[in-house]
Amino acid sequence: MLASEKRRGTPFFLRIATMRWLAVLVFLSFGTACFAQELPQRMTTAALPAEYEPHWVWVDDIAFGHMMDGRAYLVDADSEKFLGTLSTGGFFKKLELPTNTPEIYAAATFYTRVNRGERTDVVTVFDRQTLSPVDEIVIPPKRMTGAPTIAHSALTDDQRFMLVANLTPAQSVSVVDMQERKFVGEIATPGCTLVFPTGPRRFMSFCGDGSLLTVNLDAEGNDARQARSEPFFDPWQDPVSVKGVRVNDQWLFVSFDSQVHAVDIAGEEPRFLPTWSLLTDKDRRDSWRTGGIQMLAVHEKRGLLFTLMHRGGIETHKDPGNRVWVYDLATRERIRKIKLKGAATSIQVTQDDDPLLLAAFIGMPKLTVYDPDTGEHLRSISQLGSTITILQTN
Amino acid sequence: MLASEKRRGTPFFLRIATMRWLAVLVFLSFGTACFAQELPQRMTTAALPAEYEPHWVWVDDIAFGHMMDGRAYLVDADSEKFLGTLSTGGFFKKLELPTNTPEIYAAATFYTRVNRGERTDVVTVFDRQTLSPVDEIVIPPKRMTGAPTIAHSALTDDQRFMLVANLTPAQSVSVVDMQERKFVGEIATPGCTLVFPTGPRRFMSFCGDGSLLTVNLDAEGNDARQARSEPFFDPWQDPVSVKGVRVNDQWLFVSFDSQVHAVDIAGEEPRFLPTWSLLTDKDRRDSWRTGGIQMLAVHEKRGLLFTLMHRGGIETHKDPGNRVWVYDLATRERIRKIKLKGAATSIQVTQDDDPLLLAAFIGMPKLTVYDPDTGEHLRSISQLGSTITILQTN
Amino acid sequence: MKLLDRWVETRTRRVAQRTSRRHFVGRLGVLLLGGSVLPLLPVARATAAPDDGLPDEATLPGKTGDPTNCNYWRHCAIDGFPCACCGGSETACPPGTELSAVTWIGTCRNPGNNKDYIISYNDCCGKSPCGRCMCFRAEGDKPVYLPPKSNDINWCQGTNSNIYHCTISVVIGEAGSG
Amino acid sequence: MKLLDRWVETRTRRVAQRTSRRHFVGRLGVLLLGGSVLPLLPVARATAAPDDGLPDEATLPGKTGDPTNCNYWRHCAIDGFPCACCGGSETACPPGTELSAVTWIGTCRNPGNNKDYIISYNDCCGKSPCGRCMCFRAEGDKPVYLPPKSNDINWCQGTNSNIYHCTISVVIGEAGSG
Repeated sequence: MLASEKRRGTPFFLRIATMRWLAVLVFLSFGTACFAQELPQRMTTAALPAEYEPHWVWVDDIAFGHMMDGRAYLVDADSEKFLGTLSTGGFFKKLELPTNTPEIYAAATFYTRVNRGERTDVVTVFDRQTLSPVDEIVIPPKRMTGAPTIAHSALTDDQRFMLVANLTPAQSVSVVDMQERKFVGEIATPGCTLVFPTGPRRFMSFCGDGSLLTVNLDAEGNDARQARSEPFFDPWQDPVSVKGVRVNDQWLFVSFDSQVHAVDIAGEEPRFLPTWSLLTDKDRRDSWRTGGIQMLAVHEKRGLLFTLMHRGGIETHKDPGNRVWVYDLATRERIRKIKLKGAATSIQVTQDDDPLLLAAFIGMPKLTVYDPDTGEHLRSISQLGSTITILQTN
Repeated sequence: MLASEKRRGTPFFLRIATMRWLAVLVFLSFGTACFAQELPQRMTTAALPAEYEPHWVWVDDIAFGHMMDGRAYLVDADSEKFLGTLSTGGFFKKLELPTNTPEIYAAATFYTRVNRGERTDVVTVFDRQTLSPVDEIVIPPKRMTGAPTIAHSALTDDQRFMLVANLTPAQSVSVVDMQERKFVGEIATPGCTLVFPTGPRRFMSFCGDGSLLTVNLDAEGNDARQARSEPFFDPWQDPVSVKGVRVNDQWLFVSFDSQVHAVDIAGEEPRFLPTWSLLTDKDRRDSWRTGGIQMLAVHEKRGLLFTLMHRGGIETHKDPGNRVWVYDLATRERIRKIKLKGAATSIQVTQDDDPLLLAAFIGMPKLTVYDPDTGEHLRSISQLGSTITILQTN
Repeated sequence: MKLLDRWVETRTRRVAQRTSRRHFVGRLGVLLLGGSVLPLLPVARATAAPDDGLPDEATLPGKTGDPTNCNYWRHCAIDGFPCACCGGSETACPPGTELSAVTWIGTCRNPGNNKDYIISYNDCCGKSPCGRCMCFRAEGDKPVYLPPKSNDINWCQGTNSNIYHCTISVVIGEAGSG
Repeated sequence: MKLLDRWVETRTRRVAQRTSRRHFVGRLGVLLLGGSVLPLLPVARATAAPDDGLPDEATLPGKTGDPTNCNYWRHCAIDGFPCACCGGSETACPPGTELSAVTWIGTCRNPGNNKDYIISYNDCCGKSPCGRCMCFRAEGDKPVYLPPKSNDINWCQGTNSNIYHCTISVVIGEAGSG
């Protein structure tokens, strides 16, 4: 169908935009209307609907070779259509995708001379329909940089405050009020790092002794109360990876030895559920292990956990994998093994009733799409920048 | 030899630097001397000699996919050693390499938010030994951007003034006094573009009617006198490419039909020498043609012209070639045909008595090195960024 | 040279106008959100004509009717990324990019009726280069001293940002009719 | 946790000092031209020892003695570009880059004497990433909540620019001696 759509001259997604959501199409006219008849073809600028399709995916590109020019690509994992680009800026990690406002947020770092000069860190607000930057909030030039995770920044569950992890190497969190469009303040989190939202006005950070720091914000976004848990693992024995995934009121993390640590965040204090292993004894003998950049994904409604697997020693805990194993979170049973078409460092699953499994390898500018039920490779979307890291669905 | 040099732990070029030119090695010490004995290995920062080897080549990378992060790489075409990087900035075209001061100049464009915000154009002054930026001069934000040529900027022959071509699309030239480190002014060159130095305080630009505009600067770098030549070719009939090369008191240009136009610049006004063809009748029947980004090179002392050739119609005048033909400029005879190992869009020749022929293809981050006398492929230096354009020797 | 002179003159005036506009809207945080009014390219105006005669693109042979393909008939002088691969189409800039006001002009033959058409290659600007479907065709391309005929020039000019993202290929009239 | 606490405390103090220094020298045009005085990394100081015992690198097997190769023995926990491929060496930053003061620490076995050594992986900063000889090894690497043991952190910190260019691998002592 796409091919025939294409031939009629108007791209599929543009027609969707106009027909289904009556989205704004920004027409750049030629000065005055009287030129219109002289110019048979109008030049326009495309726009997107306020509500995205569930199979539209943000593909985050840190542009490792040119890290001050990060980008995110919006692609339709069904039609393979490339929908648009966000130029997100330096040291790009991930987008924040609020559901209560047609906006997208991204923290970024800029220098007056690209790689040198004066540093400025900002949160940029993009319009979800036009993909244009519409506002920015300057934050302290302290953002934590390096390999991206989903926890380098976050929105509180009420979507009011954006949290940005800092490391200078002193550890802290910048709080930005996205409603008032202002920087609220910096919360010191000594010995603890990254931001995992755990409630309307609450987040937690990972500490070096294997504990979690919970920070409660007041109505204005200030640090109201901090509480530190008991250590729930030994970081020198079997470190828990920070590359976790949230499923409802739990955060799931996996240790280097593929032990699942589930943290219940329903209450004021995190509760640590009994650990369980992704591996059988035979898996362990065969050296199976989780690895990658974004190595866990969940389908919330179905209660499924997807893990990116490879074989290797402890020092391969960040290596790509070409297997995805699927677990039923209720029974903790492995229900499926999927063989990917190639190595992947990131996996993601769309959250709709007819989900897609998505995979990407940082060394290959391509998104691959699978059926999560059968493991069948459905399609690939290529020419996506240079170094794909986090995959984000709506 | 290189291999054994390498194994001793100190890179070849560093040892050259210390032994042969007594170059400065900038040692970053550890606070106080008393730590030295505790730390067996000193961490240092390498530096280069004030005078470069004749086979050291600057490889300019416009970083087309991330064009605000241009770079230049210094490589030793003998040892294959990578010597250093300049982060030159946005819309990078080429370096200026004065011989009277150990500095390197590059014009660049910056935005406050990488791809958006406020634009600032500058000439950056780099130190030739440390490759650090040591100064910058702000110029009007009007630099001509697009596919690079050697004529997007230039130094006057006395090396005092740097000239930067502007296109907004109004055409002009920015003059920068590199001795006083200040922007002098902008010279309007309506209908004429690019800057080709033709004397101590003189340059010429190509005009749309096939003529040349000569601009004479006064002692302060201001526009003292302009003179426009008669048209010397018909740009609608057989356009002359601006991708010329200078040999002593001549600028050599080649038309789309491979006619050589030599412009004598010894006098106040350019003198147009009789044209001659690179092609025989048979070559023409076989559709041989010059093409590429930097498609001409000369060895001045030997009086040799090197041209990058391929087969194709007039619309292929920018296509890569895999042949280099060598002409004796005194006799206008073709004396050699060299078959390259692959496609090239840029060629260059070192100017010493034992020259090397250099080639690069914009689609492949690699510099290939040939013997210009035998055509023998000597070596390749790979992993050089993304989109190599101009090759510059000293 | 009349055409060229007029082109340069008009551009010079326009850039002067733009400069103050940039200072007004160009700073980040007050970026314009569409609705720009762009003046007509004089070259385009001179040759503009209705395109009633354009054959249905679905009937064109091979890939000459597919704007995501470099062989698309209107791409005959493109040097860059077709916006149809970047979130736009052959006539639409991708979301969040700004249409350049000035442009270069090519002449391409429509394989459906074998007529030549004037194509305006307008760059879409302000985001890092799209990087998809790189096309390198130079039919009728001239050196940079003939700017309106040169694809070696970054045509992101008169825009809030001069960063090149992709190019659209718009039919502005039949060749020879202007 | 004593080691980590001390590390964090020291860094915090240092960053406060650095902030004013950055404001003094960090603007373009007054970039520092070498001669920086960097404080010693406490982790390094604690374990530092003379390297008289280091075997001649020329005698090491395979590529374990070649700092431009990812199998170089000191690169066992590197995640990035070895400076030896970028115009520097295993102990020298390339020209024009700035040595990071803070760092991560690995432990690598020298195949010449089978002894373990503490390696400091200092990043060289301030130029666009080198992009050559990408190495991805993570022996002993820990998550980012243990910063001095993590190569997932951009260690271009306390420098005038935080852009990562490449990494040197410097022996700072025998393991277990500190």
